[in-house]
Amino acid sequence: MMWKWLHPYANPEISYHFAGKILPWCARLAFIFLAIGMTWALLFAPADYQQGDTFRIFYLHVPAAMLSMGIYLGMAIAALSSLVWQLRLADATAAAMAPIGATFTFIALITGAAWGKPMWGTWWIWDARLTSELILLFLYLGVIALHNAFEDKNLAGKAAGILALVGVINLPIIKYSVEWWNTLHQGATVSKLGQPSMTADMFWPFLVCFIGFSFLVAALICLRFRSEILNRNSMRPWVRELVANEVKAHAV
Amino acid sequence: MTQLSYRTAFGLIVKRDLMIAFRHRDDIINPLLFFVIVVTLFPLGVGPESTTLSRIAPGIIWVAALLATLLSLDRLFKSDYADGSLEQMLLSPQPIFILVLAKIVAHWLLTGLPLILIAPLLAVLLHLNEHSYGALMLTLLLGTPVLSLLGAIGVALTVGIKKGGVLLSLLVLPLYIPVLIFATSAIDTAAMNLPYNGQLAIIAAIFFASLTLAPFAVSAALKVSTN
Amino acid sequence: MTQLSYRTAFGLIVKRDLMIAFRHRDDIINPLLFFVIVVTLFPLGVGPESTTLSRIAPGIIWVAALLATLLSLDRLFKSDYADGSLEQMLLSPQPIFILVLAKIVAHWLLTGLPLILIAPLLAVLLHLNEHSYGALMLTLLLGTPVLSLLGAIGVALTVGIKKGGVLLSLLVLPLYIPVLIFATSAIDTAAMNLPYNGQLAIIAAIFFASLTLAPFAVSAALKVSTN
Amino acid sequence: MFEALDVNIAAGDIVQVEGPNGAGKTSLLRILSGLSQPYEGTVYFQNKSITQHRETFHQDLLYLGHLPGVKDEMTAQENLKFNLALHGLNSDTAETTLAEVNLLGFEDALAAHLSAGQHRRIALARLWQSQAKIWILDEPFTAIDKLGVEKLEQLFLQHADNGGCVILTTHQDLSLLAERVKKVTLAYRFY
Amino acid sequence: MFEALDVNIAAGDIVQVEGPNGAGKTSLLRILSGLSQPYEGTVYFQNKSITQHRETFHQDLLYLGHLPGVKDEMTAQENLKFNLALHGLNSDTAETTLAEVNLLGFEDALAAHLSAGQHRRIALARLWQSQAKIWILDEPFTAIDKLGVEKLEQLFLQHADNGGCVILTTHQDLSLLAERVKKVTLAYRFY
Ligand code: HEM
Ligand SMILES: Nc1ncnc2c1ncn2[C@@H]1O[C@H](COP(=O)(O)OP(=O)(O)OP(=O)(O)O)[C@@H](O)[C@H]1O
Ligand SMILES: Nc1ncnc2c1ncn2[C@@H]1O[C@H](COP(=O)(O)OP(=O)(O)OP(=O)(O)O)[C@@H](O)[C@H]1O
Ligand SMILES: [Mg+2]
Ligand SMILES: [Mg+2]
Repeated sequence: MMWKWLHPYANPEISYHFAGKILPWCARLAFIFLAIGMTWALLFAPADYQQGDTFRIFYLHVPAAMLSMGIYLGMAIAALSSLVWQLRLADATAAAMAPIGATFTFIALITGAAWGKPMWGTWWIWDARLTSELILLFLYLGVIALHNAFEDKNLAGKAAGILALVGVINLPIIKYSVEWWNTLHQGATVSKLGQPSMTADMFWPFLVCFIGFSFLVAALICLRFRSEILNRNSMRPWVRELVANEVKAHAV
Repeated sequence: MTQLSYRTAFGLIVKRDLMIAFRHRDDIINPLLFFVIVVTLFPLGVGPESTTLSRIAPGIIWVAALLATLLSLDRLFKSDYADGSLEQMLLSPQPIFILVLAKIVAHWLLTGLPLILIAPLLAVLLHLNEHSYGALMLTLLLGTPVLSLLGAIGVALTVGIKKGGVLLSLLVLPLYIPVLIFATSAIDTAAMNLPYNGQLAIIAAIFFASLTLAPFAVSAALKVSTN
Repeated sequence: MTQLSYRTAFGLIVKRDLMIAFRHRDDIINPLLFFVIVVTLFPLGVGPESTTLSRIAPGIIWVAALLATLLSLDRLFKSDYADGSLEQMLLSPQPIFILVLAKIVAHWLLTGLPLILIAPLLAVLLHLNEHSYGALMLTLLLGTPVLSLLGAIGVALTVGIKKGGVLLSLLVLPLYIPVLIFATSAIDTAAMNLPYNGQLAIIAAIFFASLTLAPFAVSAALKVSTN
Repeated sequence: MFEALDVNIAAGDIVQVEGPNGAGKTSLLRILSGLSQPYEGTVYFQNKSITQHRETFHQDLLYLGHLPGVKDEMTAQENLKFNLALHGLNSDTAETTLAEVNLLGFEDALAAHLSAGQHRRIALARLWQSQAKIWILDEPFTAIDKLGVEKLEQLFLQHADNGGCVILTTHQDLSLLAERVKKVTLAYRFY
Repeated sequence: MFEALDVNIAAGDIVQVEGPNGAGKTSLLRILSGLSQPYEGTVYFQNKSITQHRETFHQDLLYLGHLPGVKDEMTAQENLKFNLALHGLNSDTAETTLAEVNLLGFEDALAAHLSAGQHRRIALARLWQSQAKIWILDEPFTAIDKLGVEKLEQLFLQHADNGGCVILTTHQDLSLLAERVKKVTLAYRFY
């Protein structure tokens, strides 16, 4: 059963150390992939025949946009499993993911806007995709604000989890409604985001970048997950021991 | 000690909440006045041309309705939390979702319904297209309960937090967006004398979905907040 | 025991309020987010055409600023009242209007100023006419302090009342109307590339009038509220 | 907060939870009543976990916390009637019950016009009607005068004799109950 | 509420205002401090009406009410420093003053993490620095333990000996001050 399998990791101490072990690996892989991907994308990949070098924003924009949604999904799954199986650590995971997701949403918005100026002649239009990305940012910020509002981080995690779940139900509705609303009023701008047919020498650097960003996200989640665990268990003996050792190490 | 029938428990709470509101009438009148004032701010801010106004009237009325509901949400659980009656309700042998649903229904009767009744008047002020009145009323009728239902989740999550006011709006407004979009789109469609059943059906679907799911989310949130 | 110089007393309070806000950062961020969210509700309600939007942009930004200020007003005296520090301030040997003015200035620094800083961004979202940016910033710069000053009167009057939320908005919003009218008219005029000094001068006059009078009104109101 | 607390409470017990301010008495009672979830451990009632059998447990529970749960906008009698009805009790006898707690003459006064002690009496009135086995009472004597305290102690004894149990906190000493009472003492500890 | 109350309080007096809950003690102290306006009558300080000479009166007044006036978001020391500075006192000695009220070690703890008693101690710390002649204290011993109460009583004596005066309410009996204290008793009456 799921529960049995997860059980060892349901112990905060074990999962703290486990996250500590995979963190450096994720960080290294992220660095390698990003270094390769970014050099490739920025220096060697061909410029778009229409857009010229502005097209290179693509390699940042699309991974960020995709990950912003992926992280929300992950956060919601974590929240759900915490509610269904009473996994405290799932709360911590969800809480760890929210600010990272918000950051990536923000990056997607900024890069999109920066791209929009040369492409559409305006920073912003109320296009379906853009609008729903903006609302996604609000949902993230709501989760973060709620989390911050509770002193007791265990309660904070539960509350934020409920909100994240409600938000995830809302997300497809928003996406759908915004699309619908948009086509109703005007049709002209809709196809502007139509997928540029991508050639292989653009696709491969993109893939490398995307994998790099994914590892970066994994590393960040591990990092924040660890601090969440410490925050929630600050009264526990093992954490105090850890802190004591840390202090000793610094004293020497 | 018998377990009450669900209907009795439901009626008990609704009756109580209505009684309290009628004893303290400002609770009903103030959100309504807020609604009216916010709507009248727009002709002042946007200018008096009737074409612009009637073009943006559905959006303004609906946004004002969202904000008025938002400000009235405090009433839903805050005072019960502060004086300990919420605790007692959670400890009663009744299923919590019944109590929660009853409180939400009472809230809607006290804010949503008055908004609906006064909306046509504001529509006149904003020169709403005459074909749109029916759509305005229908969307409000289906949409305002959704506002109460989703709002309840937000209040339940923030009821234990001291400075919950602005936080609440941050949590709740994004959840209100789909209703806003479909409702205004229905009214706009009606203005063009086209059928707006599609939008209405979607709002109805949202209504039923939140009617069945929100009480459970609220119950869970209340348990967290009173912990 | 010396009477502090006015400047010291003023600085003391401003510093304290800023410190408290920075310890509890959400107090600064949340009204800002509310502002942003309310502004984005309008395109969703009204539709995405950029001509309509840019036509109504000044009104929307200003109404949203009014509402965001309104919701942030609670911070001005409520928590000080609740924990007894307001009482202590009123009993200090400093002139009350200095303390009041300091609290209002701190409030403006924490809400008005951030609103001004983020306003151009929202103006971009709403496709504000490019000639209007200067007018938008100038009216906000002169107008938001007025919002804090007049709002303070409302909070001071309602600080002792339990369910003051909606009541506060009823008191304060009508006071905000002149600023709203002249500010949006200035921005509209600027969009037509005409001079808007006239409107600006009136807002400046309102600003100076409320700067000199509001602190006394607030002091009087606080004495009544803490009675 | 508590370490290794393992208590069995049987029918007929009156348990007084003791300890200085901030020792965790309220927290313990809230966990026992199911309002708070313990960080670790489980509360059992009739060998069933209370979180899994909420409704049956709450049928047998009467909890009164620090807050009386009385609405200012309703009269004393309306408050009591609502409380009784919500817990599935007959609300017709509200008037005689109010007499038990010395509120005769105040039935139709809005609670807003009553004092703190009278608020508490409205909340306590439920005890006279309750058929719940377990009473969990957090400082029930707050703001209650000496005669009232005596009457309550008698009621507790009677309840325990009828096979119920009472768990309460108070900073006062219980006079009548001295022999019957079991004490659980919580110590305050710095982390 | 009060009828025909005519009291003169001189330097060196310690006055205890007595009466049951709801008798009007708090209301009286708030009128004396100028926070509330009396329905009829006037409060004089050095033969001047306090409403007309607010600022000079407040220079000589220290009032502590039911609420401690401590901000949760600031540390103990920041709270005290602000309080001292606001009343025109030297705030550099805040740390030693905190030691007087047994808060050594808590200087940098946010008040939100301190208990009710510790909040009250932060508020009371001002007494050790105060140069005001008149101290008006509403239940200063609330949430303060026995040792703390003793220390405060000593401080009051010393203040009175130095020509100040203390007006306070408390439900406890004052042990140290027994002979020095003047009592004003308010009776509760139904209207
Ligand atoms: C603020 C403005 C923008 C925002 C918020 C935004 C947001 C998004 C989002 C949410 C995605 C979806 C990723 C996915 O489906 O997994 C996306 C993909 C994409 N965006 Fe943007 N975008 C913006 C502006 C632009 C601009 C100006 C362009 C270029 C003309 C652009 C080109 C693309 C492309 C090519 C994709 C990949 C499409 C695909 O593979 O499905 N975006 N963007
Ligand atoms: N909401 C809270 N957040 C953080 N700590 C809390 C909270 N409520 C209580 N505590 C802490 O938990 C401890 C136990 O509190 P509890 O209310 O159970 O004490 P108590 O024994 O009931 O005290 P009293 O005699 O004053 O009623 C206290 O040290 C308190 O500081
Ligand atoms: N805000 C108020 N509105 C109406 N009546 C009030 C208010 N505050 C106090 N009272 C009434 O005035 C009377 C005196 O109250 P006061 O607070 O002065 O009593 P007290 O002697 O200080 O009591 P305690 O010992 O509980 O502190 C009480 O009967 C109370 O009911
Ligand atoms: Mg307690
Ligand atoms: Mg008193």
